[in-house]
Amino acid sequence: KKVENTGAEEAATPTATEAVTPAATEEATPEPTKEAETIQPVTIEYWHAMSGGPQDELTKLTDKFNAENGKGITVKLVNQGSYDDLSKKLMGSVAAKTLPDMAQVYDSWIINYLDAVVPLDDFVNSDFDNYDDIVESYRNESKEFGKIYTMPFNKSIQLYFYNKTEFDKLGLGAPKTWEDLKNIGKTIYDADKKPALGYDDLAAMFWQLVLQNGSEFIENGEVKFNNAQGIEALNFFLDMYKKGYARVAGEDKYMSGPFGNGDCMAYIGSSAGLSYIKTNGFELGVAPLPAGKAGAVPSAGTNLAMFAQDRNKQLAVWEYMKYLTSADATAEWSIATGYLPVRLSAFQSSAYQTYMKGSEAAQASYAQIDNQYFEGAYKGANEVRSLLSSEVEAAILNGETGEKAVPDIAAKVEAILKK
Amino acid sequence: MNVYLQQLTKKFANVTAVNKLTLHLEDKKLIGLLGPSGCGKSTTLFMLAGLLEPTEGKILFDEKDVTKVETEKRGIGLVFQNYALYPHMTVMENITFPLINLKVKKEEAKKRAMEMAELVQIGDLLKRRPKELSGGQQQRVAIARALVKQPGLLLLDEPLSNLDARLRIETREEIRRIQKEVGITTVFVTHDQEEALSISDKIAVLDKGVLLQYDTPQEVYKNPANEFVAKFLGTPAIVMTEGIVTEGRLVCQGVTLRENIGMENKRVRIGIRPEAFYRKDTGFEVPVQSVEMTGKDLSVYFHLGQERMRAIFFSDERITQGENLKLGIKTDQILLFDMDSGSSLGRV
Amino acid sequence: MNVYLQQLTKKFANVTAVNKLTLHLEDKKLIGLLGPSGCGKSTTLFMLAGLLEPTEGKILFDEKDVTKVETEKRGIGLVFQNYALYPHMTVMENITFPLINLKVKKEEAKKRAMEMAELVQIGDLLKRRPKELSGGQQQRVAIARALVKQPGLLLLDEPLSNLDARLRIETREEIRRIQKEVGITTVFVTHDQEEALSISDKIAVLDKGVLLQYDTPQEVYKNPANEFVAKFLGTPAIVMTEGIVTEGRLVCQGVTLRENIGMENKRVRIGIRPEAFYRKDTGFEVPVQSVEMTGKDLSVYFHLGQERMRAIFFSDERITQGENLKLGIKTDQILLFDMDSGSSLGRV
Amino acid sequence: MKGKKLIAEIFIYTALGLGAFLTLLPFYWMISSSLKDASEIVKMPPTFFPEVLHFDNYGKALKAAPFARYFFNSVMVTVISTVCTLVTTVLAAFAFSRLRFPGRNLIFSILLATLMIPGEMLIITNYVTITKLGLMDTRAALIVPWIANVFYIYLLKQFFMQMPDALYYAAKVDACSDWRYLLKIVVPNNRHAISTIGILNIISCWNAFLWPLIVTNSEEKRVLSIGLIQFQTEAGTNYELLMAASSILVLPMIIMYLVLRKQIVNGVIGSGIKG
Amino acid sequence: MKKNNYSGYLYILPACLVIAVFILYPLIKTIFMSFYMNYDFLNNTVTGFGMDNYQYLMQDRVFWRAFRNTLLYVVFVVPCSIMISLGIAVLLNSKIKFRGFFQTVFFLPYVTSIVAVGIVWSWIFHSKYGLVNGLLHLFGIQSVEWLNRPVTAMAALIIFSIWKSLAFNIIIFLAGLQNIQPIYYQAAKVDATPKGRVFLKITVPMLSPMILYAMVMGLISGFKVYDEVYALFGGKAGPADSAITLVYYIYNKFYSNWDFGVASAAAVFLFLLILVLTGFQLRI
Ligand SMILES: Nc1ncnc2c1ncn2[C@@H]1O[C@H](COP(=O)(O)OP(=O)(O)OP(=O)(O)O)[C@@H](O)[C@H]1O
Ligand SMILES: Nc1ncnc2c1ncn2[C@@H]1O[C@H](COP(=O)(O)OP(=O)(O)OP(=O)(O)O)[C@@H](O)[C@H]1O
Ligand SMILES: [Mg+2]
Ligand SMILES: [Mg+2]
Repeated sequence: KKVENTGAEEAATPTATEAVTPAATEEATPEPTKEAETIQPVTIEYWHAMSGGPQDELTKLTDKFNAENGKGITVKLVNQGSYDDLSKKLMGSVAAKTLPDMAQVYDSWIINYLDAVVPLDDFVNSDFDNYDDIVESYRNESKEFGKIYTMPFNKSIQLYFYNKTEFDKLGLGAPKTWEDLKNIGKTIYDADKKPALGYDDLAAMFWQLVLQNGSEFIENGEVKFNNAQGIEALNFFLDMYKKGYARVAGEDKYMSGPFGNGDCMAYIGSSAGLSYIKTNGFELGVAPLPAGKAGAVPSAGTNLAMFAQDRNKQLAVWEYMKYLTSADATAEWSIATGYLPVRLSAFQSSAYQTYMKGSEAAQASYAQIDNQYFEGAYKGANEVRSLLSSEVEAAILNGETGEKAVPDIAAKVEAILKK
Repeated sequence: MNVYLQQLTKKFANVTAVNKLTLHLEDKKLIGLLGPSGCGKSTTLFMLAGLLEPTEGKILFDEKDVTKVETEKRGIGLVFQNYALYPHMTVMENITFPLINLKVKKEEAKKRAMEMAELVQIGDLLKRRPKELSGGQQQRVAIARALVKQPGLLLLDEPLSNLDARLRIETREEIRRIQKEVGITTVFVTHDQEEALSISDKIAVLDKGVLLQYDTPQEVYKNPANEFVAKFLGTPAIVMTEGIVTEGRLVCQGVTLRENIGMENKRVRIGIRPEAFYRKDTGFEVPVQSVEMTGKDLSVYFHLGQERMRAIFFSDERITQGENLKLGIKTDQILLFDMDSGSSLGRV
Repeated sequence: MNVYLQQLTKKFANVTAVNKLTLHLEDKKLIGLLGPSGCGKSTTLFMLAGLLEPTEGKILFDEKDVTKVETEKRGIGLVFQNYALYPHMTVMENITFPLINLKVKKEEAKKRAMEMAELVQIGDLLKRRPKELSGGQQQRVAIARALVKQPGLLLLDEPLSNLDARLRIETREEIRRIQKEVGITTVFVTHDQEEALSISDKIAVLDKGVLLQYDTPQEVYKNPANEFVAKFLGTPAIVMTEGIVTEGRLVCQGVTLRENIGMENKRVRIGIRPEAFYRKDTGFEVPVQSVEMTGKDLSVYFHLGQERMRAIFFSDERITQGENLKLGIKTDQILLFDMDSGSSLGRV
Repeated sequence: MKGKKLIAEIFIYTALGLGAFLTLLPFYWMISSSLKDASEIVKMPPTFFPEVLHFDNYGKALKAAPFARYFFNSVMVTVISTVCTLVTTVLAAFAFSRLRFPGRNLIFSILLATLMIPGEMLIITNYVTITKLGLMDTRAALIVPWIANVFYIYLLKQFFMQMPDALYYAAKVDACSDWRYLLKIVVPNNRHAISTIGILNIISCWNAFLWPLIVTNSEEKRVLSIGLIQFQTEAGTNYELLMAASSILVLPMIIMYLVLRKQIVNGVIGSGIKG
Repeated sequence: MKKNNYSGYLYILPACLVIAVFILYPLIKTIFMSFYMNYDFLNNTVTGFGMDNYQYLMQDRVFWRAFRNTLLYVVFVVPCSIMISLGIAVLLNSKIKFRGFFQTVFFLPYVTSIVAVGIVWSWIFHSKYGLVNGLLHLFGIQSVEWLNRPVTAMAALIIFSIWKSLAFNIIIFLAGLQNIQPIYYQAAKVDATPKGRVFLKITVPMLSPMILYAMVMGLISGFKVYDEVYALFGGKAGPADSAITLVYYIYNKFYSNWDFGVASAAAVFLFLLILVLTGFQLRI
């Protein structure tokens, strides 16, 4: 998998789609508009990479915006394929200077062309309703390069998926700690000769285990995981793997396949992958990630970036961004797609609360929202990530120990960071 | 090896290329298969080689019915009309190819190939590839390749057609010599009657897939079975005209050519070969229209009544245009044919 | 149109295919280009056609230097040795193709093509494609295609080689007739000396790219410029032997062939054509070794001293093996050649 | 003798049969997957026959994008591009095989050298070029970069070179210009080769994905293959719909192939020439 | 005939124009890019020229792994594919029953979507449920985790690629076979040539231009392999990137890592590599 897809992003419409009635919440009162510049009717182009259910929902939201914004703003959605395709297209557009007015982006992309991205600080300061309502880790991500370059959009988080039927049978519950993971692994292995832990994303696996073990991973362009905690973290999984308690996705590509098939009893993967889990005769359990010395849950998903150079268009884009990040919209979006709302208030909205009652995944997501972290973008981030994936996988496959692998990996990562 | 063709027939979609051909190719004889283009010569040969399956009829090699035997097992040599040299092999490799197939040792094969190459005068081309040879040279390689394995039956499909006249004669004499030496039954396809006459022990004349005559060259030339054969053999060609037999006299264009012939009165086709004329003081007199010298021969054109005729003399004969010539026709050299069927009525 | 070849030379990588050829092809004449395989005939023709660029030398059409003129603009007709028919076109389309290129109207083109097709006897094949024709039929289509546009210069590269003997003679006479009628200068390449002798106004004999003789057929035959030409022309071939001139007498193998010849004493090569022998009671006597009949001719083999010789008679001559034959040699028909250079020393 | 032949035949048919099975398998897989439901499709071991035939997948797939318009665009782009490609290819192949001009071999070598560069490197530069040419989001952008193909030129040149020189000479003598020779002799005699190249081009043009996606923005300009993006995401793939859409995409090609198979296979290399 | 026919330029103009703009120009740009230092893609500025990118390549283990894998790939795929497709083409060209059917089938992959093919093959190689291991079981051989182990992943990739390249080669060979005049086989028959020898001495040499052609094309596309890797391993380069190929490397460097210089240097390296190995084979 390419680096960008840390989090998996796309989920089909949840099975039980509720007719989302945008219940008027307390926040529905429109912002008392300041002495805002007037916006001329304009069409703005928005490049995205949403398909399937999320695309339908995005279209729905956008149609609503187009119909109701009252300022003559028309948002034109352009599907640019996968994230990879979109990334390439943006790359070309940067060079050809034909960027769209706005697009879905990862920080690891825009770090290469920050000059072309319009900082949003002024807009946020002058014309945004309660920026602090945005989930903190998302705000941090947006400000990663100093200024606010993006607004969060489709956000996902990792969850612990388990075979509830089997767990119940063996008297197991969702794990809270690493120790629990080990015990579950042993119990299940003894009973079924099957593994009970897998990760969709091995780079994320290593990263989160290191954080959970109380160390930093990479900070300010420096490697921080080359220490006892790092080694211990990797050894934790390597041990599990060697004993047959854990496995990697490997040929199955996503853990959802073998998991749904009953070949693996639990795994850790993105909330966005939920709709791809087709359980084969068992009940699905979803829980927050177990914690080590600390809680650390990787979050992922793209943000919205503004490229428009024309002031009028910028204003229009901003209107649209405000709309998409509004409590109503983000709640509706999340309910429809399984992504997480980007506002705390959206979590509290009655619609979302109703939804959450019926969704173990949403509960689990919400439960760990404060433990979220994002990996951060820096020069070479993608390379580091693909290196991590393949090195960790190599360590697993070659039966190495953390003592040997971690310094090795650290050295290679350092080399990239130094470049 | 005696080869028997029995009622051999080959039909293509809409052509009967060979039609009920029965023929005995005698052991150690060289048989010429002669006929105009498209008469079925190649087809016959290919059936002998086993490359075409007869529609009907049988082929026997001695007593053995080989009609269904595969080519590889027939032990024959074949020279194709269009060479069929292996373009990627050198001349040497082409010639040794059949030998090596027969598990002849490399050195031995090379030796025999060299001999063969010398024979057809391509000894200095052994390293070239077919593409680098002129047409004639290619044909010679093909001959060498067919002969080198000393096959039991040798089939030659117009093997000399691309050789120049000189080499053609030499090569055909070489083929003849080798054929006699090795003593293999050989079928030699040609549309060149002279070639057929000169090297064949027997000639089979075909037309439209039908056998017209099968006999020694002399016989075929002197006693053609029908008009077609008469016309096809001999160069310059026989002159055909019409005449009438009345009371034992053969009259043509008002001139009495023969008397006292034992034949009832009827109209007949008359064939006179150019060389049958000779100067005869008591003969009929004709004015010479034109004279043409081709090497050793002198063609003299004249009219007998309406009919344009040609007589041939050695080129040292002094005959000039306009001159009056007194001619006779040599005994037994007037050929008579039936007006309708064209079949021979004998010679007078 | 008069065509002049001046010092025409063509070198390929390692062969000089044509070497300083100077030749005047006279207007309205049919010139035979004769020589053994590989002597450069096709190469010469291709240079005339503009398909090969000469390495050196010039070609003039009348006064115009066409050495660098493109083929399309030379206004020539060409029949290829290997047909070169357009495989995807019917016979009719093949024949009309040059006319249509020349913007002749379709109907007119068709009419002319039909006439041409009749001429070469393929009138009933007009709808077929080349693949569906026998070799001979293909060649005839090619001839029709070259002739149909009545070119200014007609080039024929062994146009008859795939025709059967009968048709070959007919077609060559047709070519001759048309050539005379249309009155175009024609070059006719052949390795068949008989063909060359019979239809050419003049013959150019080539060997290894060098012009050996250029003269009328009679001259070339009777007065060959050198031994090669003498050997190349005439069938059956001339017999070459050696002799000595002593005191005006030409002696060969102990037999005095001529007396009173005005030549200093020396060894010479002697050439005697088979037809030069005649029965002469006062001649030398030889025993007949073997007799061979090929159509109208009778070949008689005998030894003159060590030398095997052949005499030729009409086949009605009664000569049998073993018989003693008294022979003379016709006047002026003994050809003498220089021992070293092989060039002619005249006839006696 | 008979036995040997039988063994040989068994071997031949087994080999061919196995090969055919392996070849057909992906097709079968595509179609059978397109008829499964979402949970069956990820089942292990896979089911060979769909438990229930879900023809509604096709309906769903078709609804996911404006396939009718895409289809029309695909046909148009493919046809125009193929015609143009054939024209440039035939012209160039003819010149390189028959006409002599200074630098011919050098130019051809340079062209051949371009075969060695991975196409992935070209995309961004060409994207910029297309933008600069003002062709962004036009059908021309889908067509123009692909109407000359070195590989096809090379292929066709090989075919053209097999034509005997004598044919060209004959045409010259028949006062036929190079242009007419190309039209009247070369093209008809190589029609199999040319149509084969046309078919190769149609297939690659039809299936092209990344480039059409990158140079178009509007639905009106997009082509069928882009429809497939609807079913693939980073977190997973809706295989059943993807397979249904793939089947729809591939179907016209298969039909074309089946119809023209004889054309393609029989005597690809103008076998009539040598006759 | 004129020695030079300048109208030739007109004939090649359309093709050359397009190729110059859309292939040659990017190629040249790539070559330049490979020597840029600190290339700013956005603004198209460089601080200088140098061999840095090449130096980086030379010490990058992943690059060498990609290089080694690519060589390995080519060395196995090209000859195997040619031999197998030659065999199939000969069989298809012989007098067999259902010939039309088989011909149709063997050409079909040409129109298949790579997605479907990749998915099916990754299933065929599945360690637990795959066809290959199923067959191995029949012969009592233990399961192989084809796609999960670095060594076998490469093997699986090679097998898959051989399969995938067959159709094209079969087309080429069949066309070549049909162009061999039957007269040569007749001559070989007359010369009593054993079947094997006919194949080796007549068929193969007569097909040699086609074989050379298939080889060169195979080499070129083999060195540029990317799609097959992507399709078989579902978007990665095998377990722990063990099956990474040069183009995969280039692609990653270019599109994921924004390392245009290194990507270009690798592309130039690949370009020269192919050129040296095949360029001289393509007879002009
Ligand atoms: N494969 C074929 N299909 C259909 N007709 C054929 C085939 N081969 C030969 N013929 C026809 O059969 C007849 C005899 O052909 P064949 O090749 O035996 O003639 P030929 O005597 O060898 O002539 P040539 O002297 O021109 O070589 C001809 O009319 C020819 O057109
Ligand atoms: N393209 C070529 N390259 C090299 N040598 C050639 C080429 N064409 C002809 N030759 C050589 O030039 C010489 C003359 O060839 P040319 O074709 O003119 O002979 P020819 O008299 O027509 O013979 P044939 O009667 O066999 O057709 C031969 O030795 C031949 O090998
Ligand atoms: Mg024949
Ligand atoms: Mg010649």
